[in-house]
Amino acid sequence: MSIQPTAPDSASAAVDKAAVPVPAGTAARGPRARTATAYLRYGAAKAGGAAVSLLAVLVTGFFLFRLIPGDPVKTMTGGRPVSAGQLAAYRKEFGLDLPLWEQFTDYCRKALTGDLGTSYQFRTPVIDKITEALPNTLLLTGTAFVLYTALGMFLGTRSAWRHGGLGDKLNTGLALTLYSVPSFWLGLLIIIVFAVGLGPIPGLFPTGGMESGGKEGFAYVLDVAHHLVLPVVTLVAVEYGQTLLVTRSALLDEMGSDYLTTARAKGLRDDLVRRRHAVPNALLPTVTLVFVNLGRTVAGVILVETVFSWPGLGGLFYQALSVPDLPLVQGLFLFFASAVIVMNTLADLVYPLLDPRVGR
Amino acid sequence: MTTESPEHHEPTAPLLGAQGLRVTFPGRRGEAAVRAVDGVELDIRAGEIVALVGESGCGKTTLARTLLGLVRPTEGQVRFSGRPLEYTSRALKAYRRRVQLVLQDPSGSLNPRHTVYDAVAEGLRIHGYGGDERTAVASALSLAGLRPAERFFLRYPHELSGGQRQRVVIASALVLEPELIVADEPVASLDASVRGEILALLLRLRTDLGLSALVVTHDLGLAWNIADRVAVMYLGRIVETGDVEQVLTSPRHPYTQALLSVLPEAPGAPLVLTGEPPDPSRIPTGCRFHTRCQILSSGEADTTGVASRCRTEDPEILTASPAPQVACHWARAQVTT
Amino acid sequence: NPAPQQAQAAGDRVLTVAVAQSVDSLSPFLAVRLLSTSILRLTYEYLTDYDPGDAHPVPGLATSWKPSADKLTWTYTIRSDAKWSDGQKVTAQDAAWTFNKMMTDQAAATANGSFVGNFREVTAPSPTQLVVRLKKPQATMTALDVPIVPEHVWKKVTDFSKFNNDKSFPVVGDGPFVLTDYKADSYVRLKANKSFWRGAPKFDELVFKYYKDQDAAVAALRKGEVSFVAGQPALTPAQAASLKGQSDIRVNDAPGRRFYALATNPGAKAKNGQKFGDGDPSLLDQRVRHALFMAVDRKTIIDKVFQGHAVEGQGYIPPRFSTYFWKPDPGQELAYDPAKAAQLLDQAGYRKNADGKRVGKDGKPLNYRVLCHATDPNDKAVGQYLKEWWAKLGIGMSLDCLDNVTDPWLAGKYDLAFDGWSVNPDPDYVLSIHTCAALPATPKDTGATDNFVCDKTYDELYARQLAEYDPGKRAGIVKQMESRLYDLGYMNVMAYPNAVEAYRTDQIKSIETMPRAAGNIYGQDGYWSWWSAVPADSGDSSGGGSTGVIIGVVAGVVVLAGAGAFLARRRRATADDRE
Amino acid sequence: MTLLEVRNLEVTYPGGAAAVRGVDLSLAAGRKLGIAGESGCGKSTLALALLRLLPAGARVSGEVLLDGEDVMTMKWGQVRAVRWAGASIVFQGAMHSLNPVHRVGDQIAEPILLHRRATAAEARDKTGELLEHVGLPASRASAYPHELSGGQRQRVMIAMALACDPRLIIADEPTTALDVMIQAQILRLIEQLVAEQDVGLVMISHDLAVLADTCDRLAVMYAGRIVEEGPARQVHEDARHPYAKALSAAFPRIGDPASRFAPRGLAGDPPDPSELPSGCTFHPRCPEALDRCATEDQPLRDAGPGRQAACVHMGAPGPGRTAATEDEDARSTT
Amino acid sequence: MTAETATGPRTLAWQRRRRSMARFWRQYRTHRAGLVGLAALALFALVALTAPLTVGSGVTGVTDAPGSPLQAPSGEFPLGTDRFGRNLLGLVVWGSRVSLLVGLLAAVLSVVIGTVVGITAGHFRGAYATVLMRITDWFLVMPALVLAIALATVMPHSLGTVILAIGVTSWPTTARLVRAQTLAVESRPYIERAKALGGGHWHIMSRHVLPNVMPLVLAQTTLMISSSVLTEATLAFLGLDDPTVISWGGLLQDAREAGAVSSGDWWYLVPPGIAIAVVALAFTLCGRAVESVLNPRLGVAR
Ligand SMILES: Nc1ncnc2c1ncn2[C@@H]1O[C@H](COP(=O)(O)OP(=O)(O)OP(=O)(O)O)[C@@H](O)[C@H]1O
Ligand SMILES: Nc1ncnc2c1ncn2[C@@H]1O[C@H](COP(=O)(O)OP(=O)(O)OP(=O)(O)O)[C@@H](O)[C@H]1O
Ligand SMILES: [Mg+2]
Ligand SMILES: [Mg+2]
Repeated sequence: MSIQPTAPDSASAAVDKAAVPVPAGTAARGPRARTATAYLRYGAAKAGGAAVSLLAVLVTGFFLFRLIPGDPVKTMTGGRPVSAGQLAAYRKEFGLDLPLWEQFTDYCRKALTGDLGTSYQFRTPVIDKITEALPNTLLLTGTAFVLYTALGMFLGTRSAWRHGGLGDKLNTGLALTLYSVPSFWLGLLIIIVFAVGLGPIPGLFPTGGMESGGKEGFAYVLDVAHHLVLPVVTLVAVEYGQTLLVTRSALLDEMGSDYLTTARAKGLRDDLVRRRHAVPNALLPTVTLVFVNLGRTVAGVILVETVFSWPGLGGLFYQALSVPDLPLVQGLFLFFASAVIVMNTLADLVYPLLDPRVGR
Repeated sequence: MTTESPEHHEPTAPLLGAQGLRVTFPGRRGEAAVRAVDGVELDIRAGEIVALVGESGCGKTTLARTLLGLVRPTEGQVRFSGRPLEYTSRALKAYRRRVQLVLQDPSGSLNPRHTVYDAVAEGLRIHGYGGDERTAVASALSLAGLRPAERFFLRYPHELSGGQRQRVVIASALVLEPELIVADEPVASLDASVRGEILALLLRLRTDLGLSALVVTHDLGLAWNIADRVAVMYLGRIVETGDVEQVLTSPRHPYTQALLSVLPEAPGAPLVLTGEPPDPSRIPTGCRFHTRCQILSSGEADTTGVASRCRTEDPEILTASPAPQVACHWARAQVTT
Repeated sequence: NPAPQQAQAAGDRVLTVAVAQSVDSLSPFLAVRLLSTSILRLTYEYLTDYDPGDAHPVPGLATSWKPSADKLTWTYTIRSDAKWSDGQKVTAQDAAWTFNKMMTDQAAATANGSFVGNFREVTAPSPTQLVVRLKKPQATMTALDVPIVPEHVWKKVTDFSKFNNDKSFPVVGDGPFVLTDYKADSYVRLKANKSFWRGAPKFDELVFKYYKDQDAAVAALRKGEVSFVAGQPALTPAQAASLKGQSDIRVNDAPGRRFYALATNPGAKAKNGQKFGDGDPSLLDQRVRHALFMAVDRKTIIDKVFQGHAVEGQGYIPPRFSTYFWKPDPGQELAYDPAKAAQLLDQAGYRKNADGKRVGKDGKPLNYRVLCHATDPNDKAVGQYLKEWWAKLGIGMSLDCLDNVTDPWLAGKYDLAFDGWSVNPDPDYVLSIHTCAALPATPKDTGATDNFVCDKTYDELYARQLAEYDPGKRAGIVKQMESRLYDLGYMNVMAYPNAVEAYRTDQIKSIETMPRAAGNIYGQDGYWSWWSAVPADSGDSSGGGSTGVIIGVVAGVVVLAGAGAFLARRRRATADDRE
Repeated sequence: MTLLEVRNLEVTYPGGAAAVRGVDLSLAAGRKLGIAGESGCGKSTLALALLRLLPAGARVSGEVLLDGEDVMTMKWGQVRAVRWAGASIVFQGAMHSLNPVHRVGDQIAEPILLHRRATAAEARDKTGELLEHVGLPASRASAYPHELSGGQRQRVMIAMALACDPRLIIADEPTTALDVMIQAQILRLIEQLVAEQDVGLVMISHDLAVLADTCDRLAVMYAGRIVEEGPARQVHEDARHPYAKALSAAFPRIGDPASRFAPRGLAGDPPDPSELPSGCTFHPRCPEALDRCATEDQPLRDAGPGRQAACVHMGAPGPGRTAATEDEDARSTT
Repeated sequence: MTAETATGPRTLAWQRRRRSMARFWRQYRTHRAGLVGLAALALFALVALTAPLTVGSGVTGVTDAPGSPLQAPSGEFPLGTDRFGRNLLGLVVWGSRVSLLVGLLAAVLSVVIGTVVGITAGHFRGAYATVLMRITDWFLVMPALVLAIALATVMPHSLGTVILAIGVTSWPTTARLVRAQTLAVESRPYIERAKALGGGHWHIMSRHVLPNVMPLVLAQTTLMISSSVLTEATLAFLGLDDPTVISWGGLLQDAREAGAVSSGDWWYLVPPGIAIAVVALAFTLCGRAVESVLNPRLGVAR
């Protein structure tokens, strides 16, 4: 939760690589072909790294949740009277009777084919529960993500360009303040004010959930949008600050650059210098953050989903933990971690397309 | 020929020597290995100042680091006081009491969080100096020209000017009373007006303490200013060596000639070598300089009849002897004819 | 003040109920959660129902029933005017198939297997006649809470352990409502079954809408987004108090069917005599158990924790079930008396040491672990009181609040635990969980036992009441059992929490409680409430009114347009001369 | 007429650093002016001030007449028109002066498109031409800066400076940080281009020797002031101001026995521009300082034909600098 | 002058430290936001430390709670009462102890792990560093909150668990930052000089790398406390804290469980939330100020 950009490899690599001038002779023969193969090699390396990480996640996903004390089958039957024979049958059904090693290989094999086991409490395949809740989470986080990224970048850019000014101070002040506010608390306050209604403010928005049900077509879309407003506002409020601060400091770092002086010396207008030269360069480190954020937001909406009764993965996770519904917890954990890994890898893959210095 | 330096012609045993030194760095990501130092023989005698000159990337720094034991040579050996250098940490530590390093960038060479006192005392602390640390530090500082020393004790590097910083670096090298200093571009980052003072300090140390020095530089003027002997390096190899006066006033190697000719006040038309300095991961066969050699391209080598040797035959490695030598088929042919 | 929302489709009267619990399954063979079973109650008719007045059995799918003289054969007459929602007739064969399936397929017995455990054979000699043969007499044959499913639909199901009945809608049923749509953790929708034999419900549609957060549900009620907030968990005193002041909202604060107790680990053991778990040995001393309970000020708990929304605990069965309600004699009662509690402990040999801590037989200070449900605020609150009260006695306690209490509980790894059960009109089940027969066969099995109580006297009484088909006499035996349980001191009932729920009177004109005089609405033993609910004239709750949407959208557009205009202006300003 | 005329230019940075303090300069079209001085003396600040490129907050006063028009009082729109089309800059350290994520061709074409309103195709052709002109194959237009070596990058910068056919090129340490050999290449290129295209050149460097070799006239700066000005050779070989003397002595002539084993420098350190010494700012380091130097500021005085030096030893303050400069312009280049 | 001439190395070191502290403070003082943050922190620290004197542990007692449940703010109870009738002002004051302590300990734990991993991974290259960085990367991609919740669920609910869960999941950012800084420091010439002087691994890590990463670590700790306080509140809010301990997050959970949100009992909900936000903000402000004083290159507060 630190304010620093938690840039993965690529950002630091950008700096390192820039400092090493590439021998001139090499670039001379067919730069295009060279960069293409170099990029492929780079991409393969990154994908390989991601695969290792995914494997590590798979392993942890398995062993971490074997640490949960108690007997999963007894937990699963929720204390209902069950004979030892029946318990054994369940163990067999869920493969819990096998030696740990075999359970593990079995689990890996299945996980790789998308089979994450069957939820104890819902008796449906975990993957079904996830695919059921995923669109909802994606809708919420996706909307919030787009908004807070756009807002954060926009305000961050403005703030940096006019740094030290009143607008900058207000901007960073507000961002820092909202950044320090617990999201669930803000959500609760927002519910009190805008959903329940406080004093003269009418409660215009629903207090929770994703839809009223029974609507179709455009009315349905409108209805969902209506439900979306408050949770999205909450998420945007607590999340945009980080993007703003990172964008701002990246741009500030960039603003001392000599090539900006060159650009101005060429007679470019101030806003052109900013749009064409400063911002695209400054946004490079932000890109990583953006992708990482997307991965994290998906995993981090537990609280907002809980507070706003949003039927998404976060709520599912919390519910699964409190049983605990081992396969579901495990499946969600795998899912969350993979989401972050995939997003990080995407960031790594996109980065060199934006910054020619990396990965070639 | 000037004879200001009293000691430098006396034949003493070499203090520090490189024998057939080669340093190869493994190439990055499947690229060819970098032969940064590619067969160097070089001796430094007690009380002698040797300048090592050459273009950027020719391996000067790598050679200097290898001499200090910071890099292990791939081949060949470093000899100090007649014995080969050992690479056990104990032996290295003992060696590093006697040979010191001064780097190009005085601001970078000083830890911004250490005071001048700490910086100078660091060596003493590492080597568990038994005597009075304070006195040792103070005398090293005054030797380096920072007087009164106490005034500088509590200063941080950022509170000093560039010249003062370099003096602190030199003081911290002197505090262990070494026999030899390896200075890598000691004044390159200093202002012209300050440069002279630091060079004068190096000269004075030699006269007062009998300190030997290997000065790495790309500035031929600097070599002229302070060195007894100069070694010109090109692509990991020493291509010409000899007394400063001789090498710099009547260079024999085409490369040395070109280097001297592009100096601003040099007489005659500058011989501007074309192209970038070649890459130590792809050293040309034959004479390593032949791809850029103006003698070869102007056809002069042909006239002398060495052109094909230039392209195919690597001139042998120059020996460590102080006598003037040149690694060039053409120059050698000139002498014999 | 919020005006009731307008219906989106005029004439459709929708009753929206805010709920929190996830549906575990919609299969009658798998579902055990309250919401799921309530939905099944609404969609599948059972053999018998309970009278909303005093919970005596009334006809459901069966119009009449009678036991044979040897008490081992029960014959039910199945009504001929019931139809499945796909038009087919409901017959005795459907019921027989349902029971037989549960008797033969392990997976189908998951949820309600206990009802058929004592069945020898179930047959349907004619479409209107169902015959059940028992192994032993069973007094609960008029309380078989088993949804009867249509054979013609369910016989196609291959794996009952995986079939959740939530894929194709509408679901064929014969209850007052037909399940038409379900989206996990979003809503469950039911349509009124116009051809229900008892008569069509007054509302056209019943929607259970999810509010995982109860505050959100209450707020939704206040705004008219929902008509009803389920009291599961009960509304908090604060919520009830704040809703009470509101017009158009009625708070139903009814005697509940739960008891809230403090269970003591009597030394967990299995039927084969093997002991397990690690309950504190001092608790095996009845005096200690009594002393602990006598240090509990039930009145304070009612006043402070429940803030009046509960009744002080006495016997095992809540007063709502008047037939079986029992309370201790004055001489028997373990009234709040810390001084006497201390005395009892002294007598039992647990004296205070120099630090004022009571010391166990092993010389170490007594320190009890109390298992609590992390999700239940009352556990945590009462726990704090217990801690302070027992500290005054010189006994230490630590509150182990877990999300999943099942594991230590089944393993007998606790000293005391917060415990509570919802009691059915027929008390058999809650009584059975304290018999020796309910203990697990071996430590490896899971028994039906609540907290490993096993008492000969109690067991004898239990067997007697089960075979007693005369209601009055049976009630007498049940009360004796309660008295025995009270004396044992392993189950100390602290309170009977009220069912606190609320609904909008401008949307629901009337709704039946159970018991009718003062009872709950959500989670009744039957479908009375939703079936009987009468819409108010003014309209319904359509959930999330379109006015709100429009205002919201308009506000959003205005804000966006404003921001856009502002930015455009700023942009023009920056494009101007400036460096 | 003079191409560039700087009158009494002063720049003070927000921290109070008086980086440029009353500089007068003039340069005729097609001539080359060198500005020498050690690090921090205000050379780059002066260069930036000429095109009003200083960061916001720096206080600037004085006049910068470019072809007779005062840049300082122009509207921003006009300033932008002058930039690059009227005068372009080759910056110190091409490494950082090129945008790392744009192709060099695009960066060269950018001012062409901006000032000429040429079509993209024309700009592309012109870019190719320019690259060939500075000795790079036109195909390198598609390279990114990091794919070029230091010397190549500096060539790109020069090509870029020529893009709009400016009348004046300001080269701020164009060869610092380059190797001797590359440095020679670049200097030769600059000389050649200036001669060909008849543009004015202001070249900034700390290497007096280089400037003496390249330029017609030379100005030596110390602490934001010009302390000596005159024909390049003379200033280098026979400096009048003690600072200029010390500076030129710092670059030994190889083969000159006087400098063998006798490095010469100047005691003391350059002053901090925010805390300048009183009087003549050079007096704390000056070997020839008089008592009055500590209190009296020394203006530029005549020091021979076409020469000026700001030293008390030069006699009376000189009358005007413009006439002398014009005189000297007649001198031919080497 | 006199002080400088007649002193031994120890005094010198002390003088130096005092000087650099003074210099630090002089620069810190110029950051207005940092000063505000510091003042807020000082206030909170004072409140937390003096809580046993001002409110006493008695405030947490339920059996002798002074008020009746959920009383609105009044003269007697400035912030009203909680669901047991306890004085909320007292509880908020008392809760600061746990919240600050947990935040502090968790942050210190996390930063210590991160620093050790970061410095060693940056100093020793090769397999050791590769493995260490793989682990770090792996922890970095783990959704920290998810992992913390999972850990806190698996382990018994207690303060130690919360501290551990936060500390163990939040160190990788620090490790990466510290490693990057270590690499930067190790590429500086003075490291080469120290090696040439004969300094070993320990000498370089302790005398050169550590002092140079310290500013970063200090700033990181401050920022980390801020996020730890938030995470602690989150875990407490999710009920993963020890329920008998009073903390701000726990109070919020109590408030929510009591239905304060829909009942409009704002006084139960607002003060703990504001306290959390203010403390988190104050630490962030201080952290940023420290960062920009000690490490101006980071450009955060320019
Ligand atoms: N650690 C290393 N790994 C790989 N290659 C290296 C390493 N150190 C130096 N090199 C390469 O070895 C060659 C010689 O480098 P070195 O630093 O010795 O040159 P130099 O003569 O000191 O140059 P300069 O004048 O620029 O300092 C260069 O091509 C450099 O890229
Ligand atoms: N943006 C700035 N803010 C404050 N002071 C500055 C700024 N830029 C430069 N200075 C100061 O102004 C003085 C002159 O700087 P300038 O860059 O003009 O020197 P220079 O002669 O070009 O030096 P160099 O040879 O190192 O390039 C220096 O002391 C510098 O510290
Ligand atoms: Mg070097
Ligand atoms: Mg400059």
